[in-house]
Amino acid sequence: MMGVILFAIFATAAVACGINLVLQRHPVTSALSLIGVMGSLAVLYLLLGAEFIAAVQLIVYAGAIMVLFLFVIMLLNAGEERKIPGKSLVSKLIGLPVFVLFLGLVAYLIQTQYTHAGSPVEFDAFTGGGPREVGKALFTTYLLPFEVTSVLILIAILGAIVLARKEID
Amino acid sequence: MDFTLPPLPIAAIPMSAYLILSAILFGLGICGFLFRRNLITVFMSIELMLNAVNLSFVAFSHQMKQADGQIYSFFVMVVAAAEAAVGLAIILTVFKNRETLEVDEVDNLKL
Amino acid sequence: MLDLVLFLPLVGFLLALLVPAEKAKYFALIFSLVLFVISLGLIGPVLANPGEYSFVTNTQWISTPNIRYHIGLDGLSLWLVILTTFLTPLAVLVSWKYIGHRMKEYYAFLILLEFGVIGVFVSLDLFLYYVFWEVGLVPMYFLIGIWGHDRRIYAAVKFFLYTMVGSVLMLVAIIYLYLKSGTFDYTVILQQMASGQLKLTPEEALPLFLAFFVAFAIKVPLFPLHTWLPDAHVEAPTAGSVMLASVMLKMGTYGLVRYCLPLFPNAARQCAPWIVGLAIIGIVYGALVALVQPNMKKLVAYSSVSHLGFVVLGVFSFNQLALDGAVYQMLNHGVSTGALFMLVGMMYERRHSLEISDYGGVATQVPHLATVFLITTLASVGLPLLNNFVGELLVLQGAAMVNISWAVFAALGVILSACYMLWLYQRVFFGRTSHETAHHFEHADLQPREWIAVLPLLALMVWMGVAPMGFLTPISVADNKTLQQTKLNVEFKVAAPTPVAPSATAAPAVQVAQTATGVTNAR
Amino acid sequence: MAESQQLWLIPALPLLGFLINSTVGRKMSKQFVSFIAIASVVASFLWVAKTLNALGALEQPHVEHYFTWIASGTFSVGFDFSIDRLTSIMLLVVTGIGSLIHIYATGYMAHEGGYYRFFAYLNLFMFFMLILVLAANFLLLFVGWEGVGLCSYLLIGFYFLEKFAGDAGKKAFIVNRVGDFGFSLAMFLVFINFGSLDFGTVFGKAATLQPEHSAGMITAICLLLLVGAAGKSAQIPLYVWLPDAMAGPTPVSALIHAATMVTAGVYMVCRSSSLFNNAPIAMETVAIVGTATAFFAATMGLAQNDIKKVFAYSTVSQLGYMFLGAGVGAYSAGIFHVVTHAFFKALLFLGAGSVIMACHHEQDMRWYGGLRKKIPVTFGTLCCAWVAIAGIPPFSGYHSKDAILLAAYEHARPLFWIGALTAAMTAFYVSRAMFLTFFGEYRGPNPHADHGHGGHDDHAHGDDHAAHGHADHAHKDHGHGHGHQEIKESPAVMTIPLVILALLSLGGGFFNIPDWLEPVLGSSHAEHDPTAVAVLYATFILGIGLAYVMYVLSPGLPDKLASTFKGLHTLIYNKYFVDEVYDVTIIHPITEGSRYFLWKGVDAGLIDGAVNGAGSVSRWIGGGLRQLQGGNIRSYATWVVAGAVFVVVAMSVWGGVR
Repeated sequence: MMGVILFAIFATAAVACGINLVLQRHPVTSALSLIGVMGSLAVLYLLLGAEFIAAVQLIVYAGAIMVLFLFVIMLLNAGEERKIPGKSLVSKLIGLPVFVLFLGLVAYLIQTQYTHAGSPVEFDAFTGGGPREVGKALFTTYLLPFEVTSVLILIAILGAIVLARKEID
Repeated sequence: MDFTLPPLPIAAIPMSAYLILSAILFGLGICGFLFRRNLITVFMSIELMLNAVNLSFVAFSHQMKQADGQIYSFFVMVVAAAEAAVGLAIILTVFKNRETLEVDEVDNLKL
Repeated sequence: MLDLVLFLPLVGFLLALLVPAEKAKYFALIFSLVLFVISLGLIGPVLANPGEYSFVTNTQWISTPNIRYHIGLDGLSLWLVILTTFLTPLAVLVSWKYIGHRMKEYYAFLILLEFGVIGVFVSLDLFLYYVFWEVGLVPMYFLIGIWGHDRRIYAAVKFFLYTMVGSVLMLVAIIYLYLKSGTFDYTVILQQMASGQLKLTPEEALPLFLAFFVAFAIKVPLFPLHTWLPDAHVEAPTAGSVMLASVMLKMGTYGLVRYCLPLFPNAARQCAPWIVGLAIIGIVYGALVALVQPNMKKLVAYSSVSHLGFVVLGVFSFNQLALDGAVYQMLNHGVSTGALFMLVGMMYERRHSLEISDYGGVATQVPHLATVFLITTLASVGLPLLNNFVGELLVLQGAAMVNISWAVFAALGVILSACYMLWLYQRVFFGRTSHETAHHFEHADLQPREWIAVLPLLALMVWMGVAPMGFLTPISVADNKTLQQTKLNVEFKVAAPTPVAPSATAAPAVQVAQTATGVTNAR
Repeated sequence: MAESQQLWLIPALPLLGFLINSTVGRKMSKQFVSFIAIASVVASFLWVAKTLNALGALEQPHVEHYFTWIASGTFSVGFDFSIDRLTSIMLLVVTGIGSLIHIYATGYMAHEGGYYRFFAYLNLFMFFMLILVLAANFLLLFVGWEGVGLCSYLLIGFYFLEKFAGDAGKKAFIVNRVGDFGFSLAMFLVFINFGSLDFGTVFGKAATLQPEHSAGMITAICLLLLVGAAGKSAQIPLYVWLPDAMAGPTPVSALIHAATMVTAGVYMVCRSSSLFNNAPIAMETVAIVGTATAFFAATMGLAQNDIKKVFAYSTVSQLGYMFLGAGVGAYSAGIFHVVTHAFFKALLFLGAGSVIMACHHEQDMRWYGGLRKKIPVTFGTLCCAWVAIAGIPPFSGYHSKDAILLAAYEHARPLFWIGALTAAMTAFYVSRAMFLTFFGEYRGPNPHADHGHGGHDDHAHGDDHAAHGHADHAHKDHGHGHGHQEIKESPAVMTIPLVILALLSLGGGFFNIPDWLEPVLGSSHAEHDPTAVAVLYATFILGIGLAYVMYVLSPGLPDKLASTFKGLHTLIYNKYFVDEVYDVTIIHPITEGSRYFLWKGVDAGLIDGAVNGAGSVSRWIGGGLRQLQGGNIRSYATWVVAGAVFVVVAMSVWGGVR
């Protein structure tokens, strides 16, 4: 009962924020909308029993990464997109209906595919998503990929430094 | 807190609702990627798509009653973090070299 | 031993890259001479048993897929290998002054070419063969593309693409054979075929045959796939032309004899009339087009088309004579056309033009060059006692046994060859010299280096023409084996009322033919 | 039976001479070169004499096998030489006359450039000619056959600075190649049918053939052999090269284009007589071709002004006689005529050479005249040739020509009459040449006039070929230095061979060659029909008489006749325009067709067009596809999305989603 209401609220919020992300011309507004999507998704993760992921979503994603985005926006002093007249009209007139139609098709497919398979989502039906369980899985079954991600992040840091540093002539 | 809510048309949220939500968010990400010309917004659209995928992972994890899907979404987040770091660095470099964030003006990737 | 001859050029190629540029030609000359001397050691053992493979090395090269390093030498490939090692030092000699830039790379490529070509002639594993086939392609591409004349890039690309189209088809066929038989080893495939273990239906054999055939026909080149040849020759440096005409074209004809016939005898028989038709068209067509060429190298290139038509005609006549003649003609063409290209190159070095109209009357200034050119011309037109005659005679005689009209049309090519070669000779050497031409040829007769380059070829022309049996016997034995393997040998009947008596020539000397010529007539 | 006679020495000696002269002759003195050349040929002649002496009557052919030349499968040809009676005669003629001409040439060529080259070629020619004659199989015969063609090419083109010489040499070689084409095809057929190329084997089988058995094949072989013979022996339609071949030095004309090489065709036909005997149709063709050639060549000879051209057409005509003889089965008469013709025609050419030299390389008879007193030895010897060729009994020409025509009288009456008419013409044109050259007044440039030798060029000859004399002249340097000297007799080294040949021309008819050849070639003895004999007597009287009337008694008459029968004269004078017809019908279509249709059209247009077309089509397609890759990230993304959409739609439409 509770789950249904929460899903309805946050799903609507996520979609609304997503639409806002796409429609806004200013990157800062888009970034804030994205944070909104992420926050909504974090609640949905909780509903799905993924506590750890919900936390990480808020802390790392909405917190750290999006702050990085905002920094960059600020750093570059990015303004609004310029409007290019004419061209966008065609894509809106044809592209949007097609896009909506396509989404409808996908939704229909999913609906027909998943009516029979699987039970409906119940809050507390699955409790294997706490930090303990996830941590155990990460350090046993997924140990190697987990360690590799650390290397990946190291490389990413190095790459970012190399790319972003000032040219030394 | 003794009040009763009117009965909802459905008792529980079906799996498909999560998946459709994921699809919609993914589609919005695509739209953003295609329609926005600001490099940073484009990049954020990619993040949106990643999030949409993560939602599917977690939903399936719930359905399978296994944490593995969550682990995947965890890795996706890690990769997204790394990607964001490098990607934003690239955007910085591009801006430094070209003084623009317009996607359409960065079209040197051709013969 | 054979491994040594095969891989020394590869070593030489690497070494040549290490030598200083100005020393490269000395290195290349000495190296190729040494290799030639070593390769002479191959002759004896092969002659002892020309029907079987000598110097066989057969080891695993790659385990999956099953590719073997399997090489060997028999009577068919022996002379082609020797021809290659023999011509390489001469090619180095004619490049001596001709090549002025990037000498190190040039000589390195020349030696790498030798590696590829020898590999093609000795490998007995289809995949290995394919690898060498492509290895030979690359240095020639660069020889034309870097050291060629004005339109070198066009010619090089054309040469490369033409050959690639064919070789890719061949690769497909090779892989198909591998999938059917589980091996790339040529001898094993033949055994499987002989034992019935590997059976190809006609529907399979025909496309496979055509895939191989097209690859070889392009290389030969057979009409109408020949148009890369004139361009490549005109643009190539002298040594490139020599190696291209003398040995690389033989990769095609050698492939026809070595692979096309034994692997797909029935398909070969099925296609033979068409192929012979193309060969004959090529003979006449090449000769006619050569007749009207204003450019010396183009003329010689088209004459190659004509001459190699004889080879294809011989191969697809399916009898001992024609096949022997065809294989012998490969060598002859290598010697005489190689010499022609050398001489044309020497003319070019003096006059810096390939247009025939820029010459005329130079025989007075350069009598030795004129004489050597004349002898080569005569060899090329098939004068008896010079090499080409023997090959052409055998091919024509063999073809005539199958179908006399083949010989009639092919023999037209012999007439026409006299026309275009003598006309060329006349326009270049006879008549009166213009002042400009005379200026270029003053005191410009053959130098010792050039003598050394052409004399061995002249000697070979006479030797192969007067005493061909030394060369022909191993070829004959190998051909006989090929024909028996393929059961292709066309039996022909002698129409005379009495059975054929052993030829009187085989009898000991000073024998009087009992059936004397002095038969009185009835009139 | 007989021990080896080392026959190989016969051709090897001239070959040795060739090798020595061609390698070191350039640096040696003329004496050395001529010594080597003459010695090698004379030694060869002596060896022939010794061999023949040792072999005696030659009842059976004497065969020597040296080594197997080419062998493959059932095909096996040896380097074999054989001597029979036919060969013996040819050997003597070739080496004997060859020696004389070599000696003569040392005088004639004394002041020429390329002296060593000339003698080297001449020796090489002797080598190949002797191989041709000695060959014991078709292939070896073919070797000699091609070889003499080569030497003919080289010697005709001896003055290679001149375009006409090169052209003439090339023409000779190529026309001969056409003949060789026939010969080689005949050879293939012979091998297919007889399984061998050895004369012994082939002719042995041919003799036992039933006439109805494979007659068509034998006829084909013989006709192809005839093509070969027609090429070498300048018969219709392949005679065109021989008149042009006079561009070579005169001794070459004498040796190769009169006495020896051109008779190779006759020799080959006679050699293959056992084949021809089985092919009556081929025999008739030989006879008809021979007669036609004899007749037409003689008519062409009537109007030529160049003295060598007259003799060249005469040679063609006489060769026609020999073919007529062979064609009617009188092979030995044909060979007999080969021999006598070798004597008197060699003499005519050498004498002409002597005249030409005396007149400083003027070859046009209209500038001769009255030379009999100035060069008496030449005149005397030429007279001997004259009476021989005109067929005056009892000189050599009469005997051989008589034998042929009488045989023709027996076998083919119409051919006899044409032959007789030709004989009259022969007598006429030779007499004309003699009268124009030696009688009347000297018509050449005045030796004392002060206009230099360039005056030749002022003559309006009207005959382009007559210009050869001048061109010939131009590079003979001695002519430049000396200007016009007195006309004087040639040196002894030239006149002595003339005298020997004169004696042979006079008495050659008394060698009884037909009898000697009877075991080999069969009898050609014909009845001396009185009518025929009378006709033959009438011919030479008529011919000589007419010439006497026209060129001595009333010298204006020829011009008057020429203008009366203008068309006919033009036709004959221009040799029936055969060269021009060949040019328009064969050579031109081949070269132009090759150039514009085959090369520019098929090769460059069609094939290369297709190849380059394939290239440009792929470039074009690539250029189109390239537009898709604009470098715009969003367009790439659009394609990715479109692909994904397509996959989803496809899955939903065609299934795949269960």
